[in-house]
Amino acid sequence: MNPALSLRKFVLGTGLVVLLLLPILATVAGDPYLITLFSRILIYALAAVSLDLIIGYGGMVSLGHAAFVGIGAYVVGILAFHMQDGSALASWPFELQSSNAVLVVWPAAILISASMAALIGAVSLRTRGMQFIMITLAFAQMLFYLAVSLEVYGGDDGISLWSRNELPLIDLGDDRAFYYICLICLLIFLYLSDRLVFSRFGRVVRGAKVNELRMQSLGFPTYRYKLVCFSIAGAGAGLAGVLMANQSEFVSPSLLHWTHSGELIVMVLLGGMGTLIGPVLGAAAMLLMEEVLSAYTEHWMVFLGPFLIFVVLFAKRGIYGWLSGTGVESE
Amino acid sequence: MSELLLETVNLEKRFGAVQASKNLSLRIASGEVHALIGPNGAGKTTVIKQLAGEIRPDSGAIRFDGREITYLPADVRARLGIARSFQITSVFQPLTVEENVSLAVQAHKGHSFRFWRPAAQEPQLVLPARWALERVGLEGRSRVPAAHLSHGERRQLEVGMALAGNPKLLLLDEPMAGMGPGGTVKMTELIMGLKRSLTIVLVEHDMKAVFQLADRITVLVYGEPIATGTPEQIRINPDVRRAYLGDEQA
Amino acid sequence: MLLFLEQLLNGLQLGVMLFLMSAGLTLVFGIMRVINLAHGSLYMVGAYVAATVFLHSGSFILGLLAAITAAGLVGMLVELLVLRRLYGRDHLDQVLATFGLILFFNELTVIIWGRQPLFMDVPDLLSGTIEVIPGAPYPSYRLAIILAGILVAAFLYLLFNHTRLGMQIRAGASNREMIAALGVNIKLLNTLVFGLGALLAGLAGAMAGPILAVESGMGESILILTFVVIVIGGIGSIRGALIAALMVGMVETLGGFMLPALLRLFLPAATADGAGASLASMSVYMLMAVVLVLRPHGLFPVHD
Amino acid sequence: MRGFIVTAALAALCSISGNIVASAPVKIGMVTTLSTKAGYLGEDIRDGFRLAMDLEGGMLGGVPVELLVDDDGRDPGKGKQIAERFMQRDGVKIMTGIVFSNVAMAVVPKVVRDGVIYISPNAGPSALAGKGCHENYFNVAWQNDNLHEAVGQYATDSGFQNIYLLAPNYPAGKDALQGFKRYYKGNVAGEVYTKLGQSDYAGELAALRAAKPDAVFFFLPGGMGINFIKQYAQAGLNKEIPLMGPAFSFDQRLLKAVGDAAVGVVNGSQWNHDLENDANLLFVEAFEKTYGRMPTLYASQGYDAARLIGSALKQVGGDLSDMSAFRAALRKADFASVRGAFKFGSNQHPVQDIYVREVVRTEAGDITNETRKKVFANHRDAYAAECAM
Amino acid sequence: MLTLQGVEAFYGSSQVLFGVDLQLEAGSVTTLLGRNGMGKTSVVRAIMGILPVHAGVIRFAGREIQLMPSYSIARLGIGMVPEGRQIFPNLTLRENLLAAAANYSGSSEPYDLDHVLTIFPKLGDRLSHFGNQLSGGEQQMLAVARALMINPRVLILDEATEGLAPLIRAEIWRGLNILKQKGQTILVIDKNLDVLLRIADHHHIIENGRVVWSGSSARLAADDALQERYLGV
Repeated sequence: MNPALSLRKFVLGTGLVVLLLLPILATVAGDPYLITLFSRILIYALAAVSLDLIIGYGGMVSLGHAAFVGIGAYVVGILAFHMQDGSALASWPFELQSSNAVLVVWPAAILISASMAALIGAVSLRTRGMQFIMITLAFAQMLFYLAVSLEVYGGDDGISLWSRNELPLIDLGDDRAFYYICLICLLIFLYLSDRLVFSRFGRVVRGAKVNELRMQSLGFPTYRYKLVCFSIAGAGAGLAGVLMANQSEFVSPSLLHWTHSGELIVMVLLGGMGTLIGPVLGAAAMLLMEEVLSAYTEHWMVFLGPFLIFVVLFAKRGIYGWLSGTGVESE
Repeated sequence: MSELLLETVNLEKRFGAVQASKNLSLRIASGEVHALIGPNGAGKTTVIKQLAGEIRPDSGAIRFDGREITYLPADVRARLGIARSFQITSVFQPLTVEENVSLAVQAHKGHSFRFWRPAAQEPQLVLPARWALERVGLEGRSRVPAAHLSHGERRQLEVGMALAGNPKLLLLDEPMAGMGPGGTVKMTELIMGLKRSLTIVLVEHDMKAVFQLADRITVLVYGEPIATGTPEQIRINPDVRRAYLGDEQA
Repeated sequence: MLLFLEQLLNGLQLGVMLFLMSAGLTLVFGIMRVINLAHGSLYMVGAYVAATVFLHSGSFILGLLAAITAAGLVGMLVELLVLRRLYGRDHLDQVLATFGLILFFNELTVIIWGRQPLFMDVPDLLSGTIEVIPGAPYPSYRLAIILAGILVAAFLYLLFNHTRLGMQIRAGASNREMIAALGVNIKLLNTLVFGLGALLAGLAGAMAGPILAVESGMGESILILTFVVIVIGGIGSIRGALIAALMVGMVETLGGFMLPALLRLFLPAATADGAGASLASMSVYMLMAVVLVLRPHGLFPVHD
Repeated sequence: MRGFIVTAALAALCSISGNIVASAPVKIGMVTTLSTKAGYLGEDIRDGFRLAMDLEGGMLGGVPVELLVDDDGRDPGKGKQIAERFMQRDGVKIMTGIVFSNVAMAVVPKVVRDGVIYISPNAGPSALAGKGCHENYFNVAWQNDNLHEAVGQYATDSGFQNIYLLAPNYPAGKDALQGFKRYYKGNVAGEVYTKLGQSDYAGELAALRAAKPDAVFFFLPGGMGINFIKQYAQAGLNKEIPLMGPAFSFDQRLLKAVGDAAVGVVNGSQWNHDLENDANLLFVEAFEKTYGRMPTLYASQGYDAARLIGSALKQVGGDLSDMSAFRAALRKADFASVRGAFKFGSNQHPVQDIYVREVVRTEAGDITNETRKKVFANHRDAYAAECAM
Repeated sequence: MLTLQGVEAFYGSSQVLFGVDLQLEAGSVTTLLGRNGMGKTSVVRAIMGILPVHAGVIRFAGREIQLMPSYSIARLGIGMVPEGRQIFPNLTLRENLLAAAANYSGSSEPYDLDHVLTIFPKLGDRLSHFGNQLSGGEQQMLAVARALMINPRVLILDEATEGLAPLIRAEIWRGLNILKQKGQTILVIDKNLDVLLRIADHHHIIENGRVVWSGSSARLAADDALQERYLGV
C-alpha cells in the first residue's frame, strides 16, 4: 500500500478514536477542561476546514473568513437577545418571533452566512491574487465596524447569551453533549467536503485553481462554480460561528476581527492546505501550542512568530505533509 | 469545398502601439485543416485567442456554425463546439491523465453542480475520456499524474483534452512546439488521423508538418493576411517566400 | 468653509503619512512580488528607536536619523534572512511568514521596551502653530510632515526617473533576468530597495512618534490602511500610491467630519452621530471595494 | 516512526491534563489583558494584586493563596476560555482581573452563575450593576459611569456653560458621555463619536475648534487618549480651551508618554497617590520600591481587590466550602482601602468618594496628578435601583 | 575565447542540453543553427547563467563561468540580445540604453549613446518613447544597441531578425556587418542561412541538445544534404 495512504488512515483512525473517547478520558483524568478545550479545537477546525475548501482547493485566498464565522455567531446572538428581551425579531412586514430552537436557529444562521458569502463573493471574485485578499479583508472590516455600531446588540460589548440553544432530548448546556455535537458537526462537514472535492463540482473548482483560463476554454463558466464554493465555505464558517456562540455563550465583534481571519489562514497552512484533515491538525496544533506556550511565558508570541516562518520556509506542506513523509499532492 | 463552418470578417485588434490583427477575414469550411503561418509576432496566437473568446476584437465579427459569436465568452464557445490546445502546455498537472481528459468531457455533460458522486466513478465521464485517450495514444498512461508526463506526452494530452468534448472546431496552437523529430512525426500522424472528422485551425512553425497536413494555408504578416491558398499555391507565392519562407537578399 | 479647508489640510497630512508607508510597500511588491505584512513592524521600529534616542539625547533630529537607519538595517536583515527565500513563492506563504514576523516584532518590543507607551515630543522649533488659513491655526509639526512627504515624493521621483539606479530598479521590476544579463546585481539591488522601503516606513514611524502613542502593535492599524492604499493605487505603482494615499487620507478625514453632518439633515442627531461614525469607519473600505469592482487592478495597474 | 511520533504527541496531549494537585493554598484566577496595546493595564492590576500578597508573604488575610494569571489578549472569547480553564481544571472559586467591559460581559455572567465569586478590579459595565447584578459579582473599582459623573458635577460646579464632548463609538463611550451629562447641567456644544482605535484626531480637533466651546470633556482610553492629548496640545488648543476627562487617560504611565501636553488637565478619579491615609501611604511606597515606578489607579484597584479578598478569607479562615459565608464576609468590605472610606452598595458596587485631580509638573520635573477637590462623597451608581438584590 | 564542454542542463525534470561542445574564437562571427526546439536558446541561457548548468564546463576569458551568477558573467564581458528582444517596456528608449551601460571589455573607444546611434541611426528619433511604444524592428535594434552599451567582449544574438519585415532585417544585418568590421566577437542564432553564410566564419548545428556538426561557411554552403537534414524547411 501507498505509505502516505496508510498513514492517512492511521492519523484519521487514531485521531477519531481519541476524539470519540475524549470526554471519557477527560473524566478519568479528572480534567473536564479538556472537554471545553477540545470543543473549541473542533469548532476552530470546522472553520479552518471550510477555509481550506476555498484556499486549498479553490485557490481563493480570503482574508475575511472570520466575517462568516461572525455572522453565524451573530444570528445566534441576536435571536437569543430577542428571546431574553421577549421582543419580536421583526414587526414589519409581518410579526416574526424569535426562537431558541437549534432546529430553527442553526439552519437560519447557516443560510444567512452562506447568502452573505454569496453576496460578498459575487463582488470579490471579480478580482484575484493580492486584490482578492484585500477585497475580502475590506468586506470583513466593513462587517466588523457594522457589528461595533449595532448599539441595540451591545456594540463592541457584544451580546451575552443566558443559555445555549435548545434541542429536543439533548441538553446542550452539558459540556459533554455539546462536545459531541461539535464533533458530529465537524465530521459531517469533513465528510461532505470530502465528497464534494472529488465530485464533478470539486473537480471544476480544483481545475480553476490550477488554471482558470484553461477551464474556461474547456467550457466551464468558472465564476459560478467558484462563487458556489465560496458560499459553501461561508456556510461552514457560519456553522462554526453558531457553535462558537453556543460554546462561549457570548458574541462580540472581536469574532470578526481581521486577526481572526489571519489565524484561520495560519491554521490551514500550518496543518497543510488542500488536505481537509490538515486544517484540523493545524487548528489543534495552534490552540494547544497557545495553551502550552502561554503557560510557560507570557511572551509566547516571540516563539510562535519564528515558528511560523520556519514552517513556511522548511515545512511547506504543513503538519499533514510532514506526517506523510514526502508530502502529498494538493489532491 | 463543403459548407462554411467558421468565418471571420475584418477582425481588428490593437495592443497599444502594436497592431495584432488587421483586416483579418478567414473562411474555413467544415472538415478542413486550415493552417495559419507567419513569422513570430505576426499575430497568430492572437487570432486563436479571438476565435476561442479569450480576447475580444476591437471590431469585426466572428461567425461559427451559422451563429454570431464575436462577443460570447470562452466557456460558451467551448460548449458550442470550439476546443483549443495551448501553445505552452497547460494541462492540469496535479490531476491524472484520465482526470484531465474526463474534466474536459465533463464540460459537455450538463452543469457540474453535482456535489456528491465521485466524478472518477461516473461512466459517462470516464468512458469518453478513455476513448479520447486512445485517439491520442495515451491509453497506457491514464493513471499517471500529468506532472509526470514527458513534454511530448503532455502535448498529446493537450490534444486529447481538446478532443474529449467532441468539438466541431479544433484550434491547435503550435502542437509541435518543443518536440523532437520523433514526437513531431507522432503528432503529425495524430492530427492526420483526426482529419475529415472535424475542422482544424492549426498554428505551427514546423513547415514540413504544415505542408503535410493543411488543406489550405493563410500567411499572416503583422497581423494581416497576405495570402491564402493551398500548400502548392503558398509555396510558389513570391510574397510569401519573401516575407516568411526565407528567400531574401541582405 | 474655513473648517472644510482645514479638514482638507488634515486629509492631506494623513495622505502624506500613508504615502510614506505605501511607497515602500508598493515598491517591494512591485519589484519583488512579495507581500510584506511586516511593513508595519518597520514603522513601529522607527517610532521606538526615534523615541528612545529622543529620550536619551533630547534631539529630535538625532532620533529621526537613528530611526531611519535602524529601520533600514532591520529591513535589510529581514530581507536577507526571511523574505529573500520567499520571492517567487505563493502569496499565501508570504502572508504566513510575514504574519509570523509581526508577532515576533510586537512581542520583541514588549520585551525590550516594556508595555508602557514611550514618550516623544515635537521639536521645539515645530511646537507652535501657523495660520496657513487665516483664522485656523494649524500645528506647524503637521505642516512639517506634509513638507517631508512632498520632499520624499520628489526624492523618489528623481531617484526613479533621473538616476541610473532608478532605471535599473524599474528595469528589474519588469524583467529581472534581463537586467541581470546586462551586468546588474539584481539581488543586491533588491536588498537595497527593500532597505529603502523599510527606511521610509521608519521615517513615517519616527515622524508619527510625537503625534501618536509609541506602543507595541502600533504598526497594524496603519498597515491595513497602507494595504488599502496600494491596492487602490494599483500594486507596484508609486504614482498610484501617491494618489490613492491622498484619496484615502481625504476620505478618512472628511468622512468622519461630513457624514454625521450629512445624516443630521434627515435623521435625529443622536442616531445620525452614531450612524455617521459607523459609516465613516467603513468608508475607506467601501472606497476600496468600489474601486476594485470598477478596476480590479487598481487605478494605475502596473502588472496584469 | 511517524506513527510513533503521532502517538507520542497524543500521549503528551493527555499529559497536559491531570495535574490537579490537592493543595492548601486558595486559588485565585486572574483573567487579564497583558498583551496588545492595552497590556500595561493588566500588568498594573496584576502587580498591584501581587504586591498585596507579597506584603503578606504570599498570603491574603493570613491564608496562603496562589494567583493564576493568564492573558486574554483583550479578546472576549479568549477570556472566556481562560475562565473555563480556571474553573474546570484548577477548581478556582475566586476570580478577578478583567480590564475591559466587553471581556467582562463575556466572562462574568457565566462564571457567577456557576458559583464562582468574581471581583472586578476595573470594568464595571452598567448591565452588571443594574438588571444583571448577581450575588457572586462584586466590583471593587467603580461602576463605569462614576468617574464621568464626577467630572460632570465638577463642570457644573465650576460654571462651565458650553462643553464639547468626545468619545469612541462604542458602548463604553456612549455610557461615558451619558454619565457626564447626568451631572452636567450646561449646554452641549457638540457630541462626537470617533472610530474605536482611531489614532489621528486632526479632523475632530478642527471641528472642535470651530465649535468654540468653553471646555472639552473626552473619554478616550489607552493609546487613543495619548494621541488625542498630544495632538490637542500641538494644535495649540490646550492654551485656549480647558480639557477634562476621567482618570483613564491620565494614569501615571500614560502621563509619561504624553509629557507636558497633559499639564493642566482636570480629571476625575476615586484614587490618587497623594491621598492621605495610612493604607495608601504604605501602598504607594511599597509599590514604588517593588516595581520601580509610581502606581496607577489600576494598580490601586488590583491592590484593593486583593485586600478585599484577604479580609473575607480571614473571616472564614480560608474555608470556601460555605460560599454564602464568604459572600457575607466580602459584603462587609472590612479592609482599609487605599482610597479611604469604602463600602458596598446594595448591588455590591462601591459607595465611595470621588475627586478631581489636576495634572501638574512637580518641582522635581515629574508629571503627575494632584488631588484638587472632592466632588462626591459616598457616591452611588445610578443603576443600583434596577438591581433586584 | 568562449568554450563549452559537455554542457548539460534541465528545465525542471526534463533535460534540454545533453553535452554541448562549442568554441568561439576572438574576432569571429560564429553561428548556432538548428530547428526550433533543438536547444539553441537553452545554450544561450546556459552561457548567461540563467539556465543552471548541471554538468560540463563553460570557459570565458580564462575563467570557468558555469557557476557564476548572471550579472558576473555579463560583467566579464558577455552581452546578450535575447530571443523576443525583452526590451524594458516601462523605460524609455534612452533609459533602456543607459540603465546598465558600462565598459566591461575595457575598450579604449567604448560604445556610448552617441556611438550606438551612429550604428542604428533610426533609434535617434525615438529616444523618449517607452519600450512598449516601439515597433518590433525598433525594439530589435534597441536590443542590439542595449547589449552594445555594456561593451561586451562577446555579443550573443538570439533570433535577432525573427518576425521582422525584410527592410528592417536588412538594417539589422547592416549593423552586424559594421560590428564585424570593428572586430567584435559575435555568436549568432538565426534562420536566415543565406545571410549567415556570407557574414559568419564558423557554424555549429545543434540537434536534440547536442552539437552535431561544426565547420566553416564554405563547407556548410557546399553540403546541401547537411542543410536539408538539419535545417531544411
